[in-house]
Amino acid sequence: MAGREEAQDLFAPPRAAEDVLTLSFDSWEGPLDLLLTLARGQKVDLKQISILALVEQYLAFISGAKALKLELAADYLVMAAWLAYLKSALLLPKAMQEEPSPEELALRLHLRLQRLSAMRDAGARLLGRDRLGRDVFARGAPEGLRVDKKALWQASLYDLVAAYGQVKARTAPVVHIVSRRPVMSLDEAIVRVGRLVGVRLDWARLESFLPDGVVGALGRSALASSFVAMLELARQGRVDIRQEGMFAPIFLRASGADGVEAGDMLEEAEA
Amino acid sequence: MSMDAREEPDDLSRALEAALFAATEPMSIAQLRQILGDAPDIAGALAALAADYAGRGVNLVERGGRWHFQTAPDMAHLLRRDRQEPRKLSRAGMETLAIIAYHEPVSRAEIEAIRGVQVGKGTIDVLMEAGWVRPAGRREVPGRPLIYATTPDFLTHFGLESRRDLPGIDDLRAAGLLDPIDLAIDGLFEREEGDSALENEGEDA
Amino acid sequence: MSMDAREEPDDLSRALEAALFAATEPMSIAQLRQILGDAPDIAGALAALAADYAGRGVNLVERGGRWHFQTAPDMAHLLRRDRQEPRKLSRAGMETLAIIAYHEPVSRAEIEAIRGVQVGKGTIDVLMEAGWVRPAGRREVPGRPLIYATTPDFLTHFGLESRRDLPGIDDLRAAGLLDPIDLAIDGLFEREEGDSALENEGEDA
Repeated sequence: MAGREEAQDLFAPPRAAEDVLTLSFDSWEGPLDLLLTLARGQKVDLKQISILALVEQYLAFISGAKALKLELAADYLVMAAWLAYLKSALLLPKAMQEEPSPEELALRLHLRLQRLSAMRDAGARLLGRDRLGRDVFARGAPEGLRVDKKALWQASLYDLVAAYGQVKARTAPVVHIVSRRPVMSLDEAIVRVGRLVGVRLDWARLESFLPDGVVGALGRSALASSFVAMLELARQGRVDIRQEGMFAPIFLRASGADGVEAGDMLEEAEA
Repeated sequence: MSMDAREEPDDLSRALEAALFAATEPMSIAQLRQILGDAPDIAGALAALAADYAGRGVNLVERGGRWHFQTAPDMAHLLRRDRQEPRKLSRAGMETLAIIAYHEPVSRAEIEAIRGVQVGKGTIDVLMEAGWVRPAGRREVPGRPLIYATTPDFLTHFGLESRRDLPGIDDLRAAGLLDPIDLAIDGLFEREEGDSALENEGEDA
Repeated sequence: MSMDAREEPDDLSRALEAALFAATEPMSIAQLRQILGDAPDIAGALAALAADYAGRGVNLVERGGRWHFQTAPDMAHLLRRDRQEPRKLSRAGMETLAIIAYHEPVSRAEIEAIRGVQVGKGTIDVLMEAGWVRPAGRREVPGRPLIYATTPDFLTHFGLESRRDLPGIDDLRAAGLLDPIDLAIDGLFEREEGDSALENEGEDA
């Protein structure tokens, strides 16, 4: 087989011919897999393999692989470096060993190999079972079970009556009647402010033009209407308006009543 | 008890059983022979197997020279069954039912007039499926529309002795179910409506 | 018996037989109860039925709490012939499936730790596509990795009554090969301190 010869070329035999692994890197699922293959080559129970021998085998194998595809081999080289470290640590006298001890590291490697091996065997045993659709078969043409769902309609008397109430409420003829609210109309206000301002000589507060005793909604309406009436009268040139500042009281008087206006202007100039 | 004491099946009958069970369509004896090889008496073994299964929940039957397993006919009710699922009536369904109950017999056009909304065909169908509404003849007007009324099941389901037990307009209002739109309306119409309802009730009783 | 007088004593077994033959999927006892109604002892009847079919060409088996009929394993040679072999699993797929099944639930990182190599994207996908593996939530550790477990279909396909039937799982567990590696090492060191277990093991074999 051509592939076999090629592989032998790639991995020049490091030792006796019968030990040679004649597979390319593509054949392994990573360095652990390669280690496991080598370990199984020791032909003893995995529990009893010699880690030291395994390390040497692995390192010899890697060094024998002359033409490593680097991107593929990186993992293998990392493992080789680690194994080389492990080997030197194992050979050191006990007193010079560091934590974790090389024995523990070896044990870890041991366990990892055992676990991978166990899972590989388990997978093979699993796939070898009597599998449905390969070895045993389900019914070829089952009739199938059919459940026809039937609605069980539910409603309470309350739902029924409430629904009728809603229909009635919705379809009853709707008549909107807006109740009369107490207001003072603008026309009223214009007449009233215009009349009152005529009989007063000096500045007077807007509020003093409202009818006596109006409070609440009517009071607000009267104030608003009187305010607009004042603006309208000012526009017609019938009243003058004065306010000292924002939100300050507003004063008004009949237009051109006397000279107070000039005095005001004088005050402002002095200020 | 004869069923439990079935004889140990021989290899041919086991093979037939497996082949027919796994087959996706009924099998002729020729087809079975292809699978089983040259068995001496496939026809005889099939007959024996069919007899063996005769009293069971699954039977081996021959149809036009081809054999297959099928579930026993008297088990059909198990394999295809109705399951009742509780479902709430939609609002349209509820309103339509209420209108039929209060005004029966009514035509669909009348229901729509009262609801102020169109009534889909499905709505009345659902009420009939539920068993609460039935067609109650036709109205003798142009077009002869179907008219609908409630059923005895309707009364049973809603716990009513008769339709008279349905709360009247006044009861609805007292319960706040008329959902007043504007208090002013009540003020204007309360007395008038109340009077007429009282009169009607008096006449009914 | 508490059963209805009209019914034959074996009606439950016939009904189970019919339902399981007709079903397209393995059925749990809960599902069977939905079909059969409140039968007194479905579990017992299933066991009896399974015993009744034990020697036949078709067997009743339980897989992960679900029951189905299937052909007897020794009939495989007759039935396999014109059927497509299910897609062959790669070695990576096989190992990954075994790791998930024996360690479930496991994260991808844990699978990679055992295999010593990255798990290709397609590997778990293929197992999920086959319906044997499902995501089973996330592990509450930094990164919240997805964890994977097997499905009921996995048990059905591989003919396992439950995960306890996984080949050799008890031995593997006893040997500590299913523990996280740190735990396993702690265990070994404890033993070693006691009686230098490693050497003894070597001598034993």
